[in-house]
Amino acid sequence: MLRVTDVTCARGGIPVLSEVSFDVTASKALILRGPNGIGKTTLLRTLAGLQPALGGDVDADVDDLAYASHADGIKTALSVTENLKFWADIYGNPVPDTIWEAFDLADLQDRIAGTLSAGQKRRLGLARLGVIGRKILFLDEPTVSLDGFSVKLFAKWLQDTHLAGGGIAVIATHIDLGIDAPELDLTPFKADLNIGGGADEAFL
Amino acid sequence: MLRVTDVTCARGGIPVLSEVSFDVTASKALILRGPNGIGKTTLLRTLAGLQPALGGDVDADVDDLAYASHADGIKTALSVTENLKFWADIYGNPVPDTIWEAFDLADLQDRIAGTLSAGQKRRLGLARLGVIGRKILFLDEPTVSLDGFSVKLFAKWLQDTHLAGGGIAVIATHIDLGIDAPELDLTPFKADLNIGGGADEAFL
Amino acid sequence: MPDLGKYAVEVLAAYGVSLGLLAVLIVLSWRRSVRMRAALERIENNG
Amino acid sequence: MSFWEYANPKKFMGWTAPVLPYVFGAAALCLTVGLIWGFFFTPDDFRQGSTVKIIYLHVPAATMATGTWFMMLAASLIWVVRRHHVSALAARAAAPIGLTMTLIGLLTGAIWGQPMWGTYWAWDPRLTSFLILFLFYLGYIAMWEAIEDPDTAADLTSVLCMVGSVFAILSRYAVNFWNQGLHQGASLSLDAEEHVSDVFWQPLVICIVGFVLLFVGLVLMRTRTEIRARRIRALEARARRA
Amino acid sequence: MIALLLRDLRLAVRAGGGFGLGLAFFLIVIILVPFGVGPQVDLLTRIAPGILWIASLLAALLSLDRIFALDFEDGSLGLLATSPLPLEGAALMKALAHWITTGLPLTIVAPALGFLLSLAPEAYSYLLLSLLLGTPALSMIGTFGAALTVGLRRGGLLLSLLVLPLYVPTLIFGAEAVRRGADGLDATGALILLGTITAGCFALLPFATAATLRMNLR
Amino acid sequence: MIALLLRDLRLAVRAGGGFGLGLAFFLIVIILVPFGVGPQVDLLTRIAPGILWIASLLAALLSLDRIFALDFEDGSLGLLATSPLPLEGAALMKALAHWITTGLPLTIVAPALGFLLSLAPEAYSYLLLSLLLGTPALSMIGTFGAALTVGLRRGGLLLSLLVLPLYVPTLIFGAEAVRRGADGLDATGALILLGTITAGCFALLPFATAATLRMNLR
Ligand code: HEM
Ligand SMILES: Nc1ncnc2c1ncn2[C@@H]1O[C@H](COP(=O)(O)OP(=O)(O)OP(=O)(O)O)[C@@H](O)[C@H]1O
Ligand SMILES: Nc1ncnc2c1ncn2[C@@H]1O[C@H](COP(=O)(O)OP(=O)(O)OP(=O)(O)O)[C@@H](O)[C@H]1O
Ligand SMILES: [Mg+2]
Ligand SMILES: [Mg+2]
Repeated sequence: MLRVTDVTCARGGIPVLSEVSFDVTASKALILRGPNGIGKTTLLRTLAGLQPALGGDVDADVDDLAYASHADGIKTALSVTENLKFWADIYGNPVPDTIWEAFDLADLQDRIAGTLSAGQKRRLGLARLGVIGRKILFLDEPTVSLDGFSVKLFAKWLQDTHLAGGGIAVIATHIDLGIDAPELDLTPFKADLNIGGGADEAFL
Repeated sequence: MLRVTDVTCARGGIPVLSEVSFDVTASKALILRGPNGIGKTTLLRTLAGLQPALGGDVDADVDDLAYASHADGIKTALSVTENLKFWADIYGNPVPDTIWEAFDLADLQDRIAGTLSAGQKRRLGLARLGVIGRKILFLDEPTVSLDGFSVKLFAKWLQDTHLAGGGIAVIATHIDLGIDAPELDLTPFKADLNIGGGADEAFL
Repeated sequence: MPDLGKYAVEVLAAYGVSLGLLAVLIVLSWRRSVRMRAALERIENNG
Repeated sequence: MSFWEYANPKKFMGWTAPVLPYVFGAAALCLTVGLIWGFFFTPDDFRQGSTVKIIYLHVPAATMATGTWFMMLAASLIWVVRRHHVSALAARAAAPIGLTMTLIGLLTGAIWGQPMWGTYWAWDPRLTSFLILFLFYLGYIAMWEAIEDPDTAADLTSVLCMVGSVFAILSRYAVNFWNQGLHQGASLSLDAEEHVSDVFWQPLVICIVGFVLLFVGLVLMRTRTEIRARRIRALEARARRA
Repeated sequence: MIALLLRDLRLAVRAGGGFGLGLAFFLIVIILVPFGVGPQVDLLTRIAPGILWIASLLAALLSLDRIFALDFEDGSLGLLATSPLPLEGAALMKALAHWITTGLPLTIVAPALGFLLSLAPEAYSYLLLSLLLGTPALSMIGTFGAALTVGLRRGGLLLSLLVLPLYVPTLIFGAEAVRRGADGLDATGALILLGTITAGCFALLPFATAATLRMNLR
Repeated sequence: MIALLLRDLRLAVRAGGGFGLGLAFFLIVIILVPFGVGPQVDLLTRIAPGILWIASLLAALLSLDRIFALDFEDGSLGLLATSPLPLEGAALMKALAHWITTGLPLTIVAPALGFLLSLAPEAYSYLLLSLLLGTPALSMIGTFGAALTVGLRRGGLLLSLLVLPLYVPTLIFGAEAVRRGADGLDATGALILLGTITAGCFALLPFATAATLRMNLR
């Protein structure tokens, strides 16, 4: 269960979104929508604990959270298996055998990650999520450069494995993922220019 | 006019696509389709002259070609204007005034590129195409992380400015751009395992 | 064995070091050669 | 049939296989004869005593060390001009041999230096240039190892080899300018004045021939290995795509 | 934590020989010195201890920026920070990996290079011992410096600027130990101080490094 | 071409002070030397010319890897290669930008640092002149080395390994000129040779650099 109450977040010292609130219960996903630059990335990073919120509460166990974006911690000098194995070790989990099927990586297991195509690399980045065993995922445009088939594959994994196992996902995306989840448009939360907070507050 | 005849291209010394042929006449676009890893990026880089072809001919003036992908040569330490100005200077063109409107960058002119959101940065990368004044564009997933509105903006620029001015565009994408152009599926061109060519040919 | 006089250590060390290095080079080259030949045969016979 | 046909990998594998044992045989013969003759059956020098025996290793190794670089330079030029894969691979195969020879030259020289000059190492121009050569070999090998794509690696190492050669010659002059040395002049020159006496000269020549033959044999063997490695790479890549 | 150490070592080896190259740099700096100051043996003997230590320091310095920069750029560092692994442990492992890839091989070859600089024969054991005691401190301090500059675009040179003053005590005691050894004086005091610095660094800096990383990742 | 030069200079200034830091590194190396070799003035005076030149060389070396690496990573280099700008010109501009951000400021402050090392008074003019003549060669050679290693993941250290032997002639003539100046000998020969090296490098290496870049970009 993830409860977000009145979270205000800032980037570059300037408030971007103010007083965002929502709940997501176990086994459910939420899709964040909004035009470029509204603050989706900022919000997700704040919720995942990568940057401090200006205000508001995120009610969830920090050990359940994980954030994923294009910068997905894939080492181009290591093979696909070595990459996944590393993150599995860090989180103290084994690499599930199903992961190769789920992300269509079976043929690429021994390939050096640097030689993958854009979409294949993205699939590897997503597979990391299946390895770390975290319950609450914050996904920032997870399906960028994936083809239609791979998008379906990912949606399937998300619903049949992650959500079905009691997980939660908050996803920012401009594309239709084909999963059945409520959407939240962030446009109304755009921060007022004059609201307080931010690093410069003391000087205003 | 762009005429591609029997082009075979390789990545990592291995042929990926073989004998791709197509023509695109002035003011027309072509959309390349194909699943992840089929070789779209490789083909575009080959056509644009960034890597040598294993065989076949690309019939076009090299001084008309330009390639664009996510790695779009944007310096995060420079401002939006400085970035565009630089590429305009390199190509010996002025920065057209219409560019700010066309890519919705008017409000961001003085922002340091590093502080842009993913979609805003992408718009800046695309704006570069409007500045270099090249006739034949090879675009690799140009609309990644753009919102719906920005995708339309880009499609509009492509049709009303670039193509209308006699330009040509070859676009690899997984998303529907909403422009009216023929599509070419690359799946049938997948290179046969046993075809010759490639750096390793002499050793097979 | 010829009498090397007071420079025995130097002369023998020079011969030892040189022949040792040559031996290392030859053995390494040889080992890699054998390995590659075996690996190639394995691959060619499977494929 | 053109001469370059022999540089086709398959042809190369074909003609080297029967030649190789003879080359190694001849090398072993020369080295055994030369070294045994030199070590057991030559007198001591009146000034240098028994240390003169080091010459049978020092001079051939030093000669081969520079010779190997010239061979690599030639192979690099052939690759750049004609793009024969075998020549690039031969350059790659030769580098570690050159490195070893340089090391032998340096070490035997150092050991010889202690009794002769009273120091293991002096910043003499000849010695110093050798040290620089050693660095060039290291850089060249590291460069080959660091680049994944074999053709790009061949291209870049060729450029390095050519530019490096120019700078190596430049360094040689610079080093002479910087320090006047202790080291012997060219004792192998045909000029009778400088010539080492015949007793040392004959086994020395045999040793040099032995080193040359050993070098040729090793280069051929290592080039064959490199060709096999490339073939494995190609086959594996193809299998992976299947 | 072992997984992180192993990964870093593997990356160091894959990415073009992290091992060989730190070493090669050390070698080359030492070789350049005679070209600069001239070939006189007596002069070289006198400056050898200092130069050997300065070269080790520079060799360590040169590879500092890769300790965190790569992990930062590809997002690994952020992911590590939110992973169950304590960041202190990660910092320690990073320093260890750096030492294994630079400090250790450097210590092993240093005697061979002392040779080129005509180091006094008595000094070799002190050289070895002082490097063994001192280079871990260089790695740990460097890791801290790398954490300070991790967010900055190519903080490489800023990093050097910040770290070099921190290296001064280690350098002084290290070079002093070797110099005393070369002159036949008692070097125990310098060696003990060197050991103390290293122990202190490893006891305290992982925490400072982790805290710095947390600030930089915000 | 001027646009490229200006952009590179602007980036150097923005990205945390390309100017100040090359210089700072030079300063710190010079300052470390007395800590390493001990404070005897006569010794320092003797090694000062060599150390000053070696420090300049290392300062130049340290910033080489950014000449092309950043442009390669963000795709600018590929775009430049396909732009109307000849790649030879780009190589030349890159070398020039590197010299303006490191060699030039370093030359200007070198006399002040010669002071710290008690450089002989007669040597100052030779120091200035030799650095002015020699540092452009260091930048150009370094640019070539950077082009060789640009495709490699963090080729930084390999770069040092490749470039340092190429620096040897420049270093020898440069340091020799200063040393002769300090001893009151005639240094014209060394200075002329230094100038010849620089001229030769600028005449030939841009082509080698451009060819190398083309190979690496394929
Ligand atoms: C580390 C130290 C030394 C190095 C790197 C070294 C290197 C060389 C080199 C490069 C050559 C030239 C071979 C050729 O012409 O191709 C050579 C030849 C020779 N060296 Fe040394 N040397 C060293 C020490 C010594 C010492 C200490 C002696 C004896 C006192 C010595 C005696 C000779 C002789 C007699 C030759 C033959 C001269 C000739 O053929 O040019 N070397 N050495
Ligand atoms: N070194 C290599 N060895 C083997 N295969 C490789 C190597 N490098 C790349 N490939 C393969 O070449 C193929 C072509 O890649 P490319 O990037 O052109 O695909 P793409 O069509 O652009 O895919 P995407 O839609 O994911 O961007 C991929 O399947 C990739 O895995
Ligand atoms: N230093 C800064 N100064 C001013 N505005 C900034 C600064 N840094 C970021 N911003 C702005 O903050 C906003 C939020 O950016 P964020 O990356 O969160 O957007 P996003 O919703 O993820 O967009 P996208 O869909 O394009 O990824 C953007 O409009 C961006 O321009
Ligand atoms: Mg975003
Ligand atoms: Mg692609």
